[in-house]
Amino acid sequence: MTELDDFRAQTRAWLEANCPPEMRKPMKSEKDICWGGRDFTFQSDAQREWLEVMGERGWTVPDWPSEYGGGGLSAEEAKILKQEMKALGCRVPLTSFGISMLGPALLAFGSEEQKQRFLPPIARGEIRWCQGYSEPGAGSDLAGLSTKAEDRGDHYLVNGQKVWTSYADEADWIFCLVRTSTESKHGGISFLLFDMASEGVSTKPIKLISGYSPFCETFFDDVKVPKDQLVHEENKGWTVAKYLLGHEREMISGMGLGGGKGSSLLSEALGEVDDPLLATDLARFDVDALAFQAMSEAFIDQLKAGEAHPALPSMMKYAGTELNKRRHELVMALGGSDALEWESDRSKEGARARDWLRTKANSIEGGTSEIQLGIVAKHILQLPGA
Amino acid sequence: MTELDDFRAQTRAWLEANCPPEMRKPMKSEKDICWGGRDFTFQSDAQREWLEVMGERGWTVPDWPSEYGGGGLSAEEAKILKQEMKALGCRVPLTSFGISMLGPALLAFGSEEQKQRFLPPIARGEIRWCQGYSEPGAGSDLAGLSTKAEDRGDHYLVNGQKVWTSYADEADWIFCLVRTSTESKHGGISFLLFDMASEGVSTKPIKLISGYSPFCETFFDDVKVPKDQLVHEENKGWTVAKYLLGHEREMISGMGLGGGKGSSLLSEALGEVDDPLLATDLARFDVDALAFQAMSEAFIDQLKAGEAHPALPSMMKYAGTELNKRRHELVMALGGSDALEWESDRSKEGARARDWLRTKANSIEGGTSEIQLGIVAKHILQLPGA
Amino acid sequence: MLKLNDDQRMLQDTVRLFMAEKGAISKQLRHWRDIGCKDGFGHSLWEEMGKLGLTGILVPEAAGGSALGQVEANVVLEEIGRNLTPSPFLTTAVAAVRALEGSAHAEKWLPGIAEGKTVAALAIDEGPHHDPSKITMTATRSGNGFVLDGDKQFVVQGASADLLLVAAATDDGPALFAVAPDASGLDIENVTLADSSKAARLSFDKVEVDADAQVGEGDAPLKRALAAGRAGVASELVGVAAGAFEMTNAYLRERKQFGQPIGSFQALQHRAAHLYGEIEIARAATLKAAQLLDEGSERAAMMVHVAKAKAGQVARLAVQEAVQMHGGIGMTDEHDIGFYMKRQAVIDQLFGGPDFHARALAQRS
Amino acid sequence: MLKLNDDQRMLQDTVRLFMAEKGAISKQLRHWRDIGCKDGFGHSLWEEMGKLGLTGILVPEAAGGSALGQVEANVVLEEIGRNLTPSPFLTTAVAAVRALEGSAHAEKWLPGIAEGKTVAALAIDEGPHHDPSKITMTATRSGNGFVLDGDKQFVVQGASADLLLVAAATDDGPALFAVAPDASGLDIENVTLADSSKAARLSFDKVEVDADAQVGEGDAPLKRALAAGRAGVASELVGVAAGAFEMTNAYLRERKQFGQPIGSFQALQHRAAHLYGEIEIARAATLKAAQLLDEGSERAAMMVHVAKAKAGQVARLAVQEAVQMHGGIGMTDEHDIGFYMKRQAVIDQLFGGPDFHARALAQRS
Repeated sequence: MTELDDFRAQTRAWLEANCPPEMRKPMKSEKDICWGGRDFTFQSDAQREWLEVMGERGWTVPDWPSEYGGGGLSAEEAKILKQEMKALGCRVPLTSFGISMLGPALLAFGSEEQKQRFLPPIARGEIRWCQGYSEPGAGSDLAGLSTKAEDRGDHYLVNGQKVWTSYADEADWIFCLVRTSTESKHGGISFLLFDMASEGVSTKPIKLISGYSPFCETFFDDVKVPKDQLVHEENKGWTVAKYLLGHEREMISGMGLGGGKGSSLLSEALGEVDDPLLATDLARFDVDALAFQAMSEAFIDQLKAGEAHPALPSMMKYAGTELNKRRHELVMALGGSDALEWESDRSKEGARARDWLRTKANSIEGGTSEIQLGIVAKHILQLPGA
Repeated sequence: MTELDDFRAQTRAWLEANCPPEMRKPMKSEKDICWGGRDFTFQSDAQREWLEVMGERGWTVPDWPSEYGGGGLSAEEAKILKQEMKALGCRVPLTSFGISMLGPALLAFGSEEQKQRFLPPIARGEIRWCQGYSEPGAGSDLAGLSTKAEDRGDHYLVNGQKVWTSYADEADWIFCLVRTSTESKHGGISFLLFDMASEGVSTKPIKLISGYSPFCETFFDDVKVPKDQLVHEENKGWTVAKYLLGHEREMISGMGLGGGKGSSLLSEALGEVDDPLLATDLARFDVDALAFQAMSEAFIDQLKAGEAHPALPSMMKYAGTELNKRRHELVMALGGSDALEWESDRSKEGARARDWLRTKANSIEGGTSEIQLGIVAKHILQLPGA
Repeated sequence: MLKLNDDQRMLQDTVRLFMAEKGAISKQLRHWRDIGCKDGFGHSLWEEMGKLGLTGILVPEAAGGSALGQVEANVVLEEIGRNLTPSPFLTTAVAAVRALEGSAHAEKWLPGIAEGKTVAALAIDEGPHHDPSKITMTATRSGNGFVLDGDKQFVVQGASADLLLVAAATDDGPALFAVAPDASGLDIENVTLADSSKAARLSFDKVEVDADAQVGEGDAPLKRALAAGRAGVASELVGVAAGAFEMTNAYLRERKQFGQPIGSFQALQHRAAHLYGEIEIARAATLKAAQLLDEGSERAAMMVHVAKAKAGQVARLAVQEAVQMHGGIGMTDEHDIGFYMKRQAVIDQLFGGPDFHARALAQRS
Repeated sequence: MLKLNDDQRMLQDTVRLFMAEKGAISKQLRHWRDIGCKDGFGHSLWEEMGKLGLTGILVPEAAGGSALGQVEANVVLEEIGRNLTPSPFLTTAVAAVRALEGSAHAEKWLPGIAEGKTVAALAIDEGPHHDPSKITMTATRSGNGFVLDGDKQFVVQGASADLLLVAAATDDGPALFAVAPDASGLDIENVTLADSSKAARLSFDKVEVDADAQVGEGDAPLKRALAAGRAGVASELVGVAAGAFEMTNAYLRERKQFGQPIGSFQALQHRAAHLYGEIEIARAATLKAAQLLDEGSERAAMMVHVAKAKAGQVARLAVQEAVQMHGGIGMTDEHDIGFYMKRQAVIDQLFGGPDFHARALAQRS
């Protein structure tokens, strides 16, 4: 194990030398996340510097091959890097759908040329990606999409509309499902990449019940997409999409959404609220949260060992998001009428209520709870179709 | 209102003169119920006497026409009788499926001759009836029955098997659904009456998880049933059955199963158990029980006014039985390990545990909770079929 | 009879039409929110409710009202709930009228309420959790009057009110005081809540009032206001639940996924059917509470706890199911269903949440 | 790694086969019940478990055991739960072994346990609700020993035990005493519980024991027994839940209604899928608790509370869904599914129910 010990020592030394002190403090809010991209406004020089040094080393994506801008680390080395970053309190230098979603899809399905062209800018945080999956009216039935891509020789002509495109108004490029054939529902879908600055692309933010607007409607009006930006084969985009959906659920469920984060139990928050009924709910929540935390650990260990059932992420996504919704219901109950204040300094701009409303989307986005239960029933329990 | 006042005074006087003192004490257990029938063993002379005098007057079935052995009372008079019986604490003189189920069906669908033949012995408690609906393997799909009745000229030849026949081993006659045609599922069912003493009828009690055996399997082996014991037309038995099912649900839901009986709240029973979590569950149960009690009152008033939706009994049956199951779960929790004792004097022969297990059938018998929810979804909410 | 009588049904028909038309979300709640109205409701609607006889529903005939009861007030509140109509009806026309009735203040204030002109607010809560048994605000005798000291919060429409009814502890126990919003030493902070309604935080710093500022005698006015307010908000919650449910049920029939209406999926059918039953039960419990109040029954207080607890619990389930069953569209501000969730959260806390009332019920027994 | 290692999996495979074969409901639970066996379990199976090395799973190698840990004990208990196999494993091979280990009594009793010959019982509860923090039974110093006075109940297999481990309050706090079942002044009432298992009520009337009857020192042996018993019964509950669920899942596929398997009805599918997840979560929590116990972690006690509470709650849901989904057949004594509901109810209370442990967790925090 000497080699790994060496790697650990070197890593720690490098991090200590290169991670700006400001980037070793915990993030205060979502605003401190570094998303990168052409138009990204860095919160500070330290944030920019930290992205640059990490991006240069490929440590924004430590386990990607180094020829595509990754760190080229083995699984053990990547784990050590993570541990050392955690030990020093280093912030994640870059968060993006390019890293978490498109990258893995390109590594699995992209052509050599596509990998060389698209992966390094993702690793360096130069291009920010968004995901064009959902369409108005399609809802849970993702494959029921109608955005059309017509073959025009050297390019596709894309027309249609997407919805729930996260941060489409801030993204540089989009990876997008389009219909290239109407002969088969799942077999007529293709996976395209294109620049959001292309002529004919426009976005409109969607205001949510929480008052935030993290999503957009995105419109395509005669957008020209060169054919070399098709990933995998034409009409085989659903294969890529399914791969990504599984990946997304794994990611969401792995985040331990709703778990007792660290050891913070809700019953500790009871404080002065002298209500035995609420105390009961908090105590029972803590049982469920800590049990789910154990399950998250077991899930990750099963994933690592390749022993997790492919549909297990659906169970995790369902259980985790429902738990998180319950957590926020309890936070609201703890807060009483204070927590209902929406616009006041005292209420931190209504953060409690807005966050609570935000959680209601947890069990809808990334596949509803009902969809996840259906997947578990079908693929794990192997119950017959109705 | 002088006439009704007179009726009230006369009724009270008659009850005072004729109801034996012993029959004015509350029943101690199910064993005190008077079921009547050819082989019924009366608990006491008083019980027999009470049945006789009430039966003679037709007050076992006060609102049935007097020509069929009923009391011939108007709705107002019947209500007054009920109130006065309650005021004096008089026990119900006779309980039977003949009164609660077959009687109403015969009044609605029976021939004149059938009414004259069968109703008076029901009113006098001379014949005890049981119900032959369910069959092994049919479960919730009542119409999926296969007990066969072949036309043999002047009689039907019945072969097959019923299950869940309540007290079949103690009943004198059965009202029974049989298949007279296989051409249509619902349209091939007929409604027959026959004597359980007929050749070819045998019964076998079913032991339940509670240890009790209130139900039987009932076997028919070449049983001959004269044709004048067919109720309504051949192949139209499902109409009678549906009428009775509605009636049964109304009865079950009207019993206020699971409601806080009287004003006894579970939280009063908390006593020395110093457990704030259990106290929470009891307090919440009491809210639900008292709310359901109000709903039962509203339901009965709607029924009386003819304003209840025909499917409302399904909602009541569902809510009431689920509530009753919850009540008994809480009674068990209150009892702790004491309540788990099954055979000991101290535990009253395991009454708490046995009653708790008994409640588990509430949401299965008379149409499962799932069936009731389906009925509400279809007939009240008018949601489309899947 | 635990159902509405013919007169009450006629009232229900009238109010249902009126609120669906004039009180609709697009015309009231969303409108006032989008223009940033400081009151959060429309005075013109309040006056129209006055003309229709609604604001005076509990006001004696001599003062221009119709002297009806809690059952009738609740009929109005269920429709307000169904349409999320912002108005001072609950606190002014129900709780405040009950507080003022029979007191020396009645003559002054009730006619204006019956006309839909006056707005009153109740200042009871002092912390984030309703608990009127622990009022710490003091009303100290001083000369020919009282001095009020302390803080209040969650005072619904407190910044729009012509009259503040303030609960404070006197030497003789808790009492209610009528305070003018411009009283010296009184600071009013207008706060926007999650449902875009307005509530105020009040701060009383040696606020002097006359002796006759006290409303009625002892804690009876406060208790009447609480009982009427709680029973009333229970009905509003039933209306919120029913409104959300009706909107959802329509969506279940109309919205298609995988080639069929989502309402044909059995899992959703069973959840909808369960919810239907719960709403019916909550409505029955609320009607029972209102009837008992109108009868002056001693069982009324118990049933009010049941009604508020049950209605709160059911309305919560209803809005959660509604938002979940609407899927993504339900998360957008553009769609109305989200408003139901926000309103439920606010009025769930108003006059005490389900836990407060379940506990109160258990402690009575 | 929060999963079983290869050795633990081999053990699991072995025990799963053994219990499914030898420990099946028809051969053990139903058999002993139907013949009215006074012990409620079979001594021959207990001996076979000894030969297979199961009863000595926690016993040190010197005493004939394999000195494995809670994780391994739990592997056995999950299979016991799945088959509802009656045996003294939980109290004897797990809780009692942990209580006795390292004490002067170990040498005398552990070899017999490892052979599947000795049966031990734990006498802790004094009222219907588990609460070992309030032991009122007294062990009073007297001469060269103690005098025990008080009552115990829910002493699992108390009437079949060779050794009773009795919790009593001494001047120095609670302690555990080894008492012979034939001690003078001790009355044992054998009680049949709802699941046909046997527990005893013990009554101690001036029962004299030697000073060395005390097991180990202070309350450590009692605490070890409780921790091991609680973690162990959590695994048994997971097994009960999993067994009921597997039986139900098979039934959902095979049973037809309205022309299709009932498992094709979406409402049942979603409930089954939810339950599946809950069982997985309960299993993970239980494994975590066992691992932490084996590591001697200070977080173990907390996680044991979580495991017992979660497993209890999930097993309750599992048996309720199982019985409901089986419909009428599930209500008959002839069908095995009802046994799961009865067993769940009994072991849910054993070593404290979900509420006890949720509360204990909250009070720690």
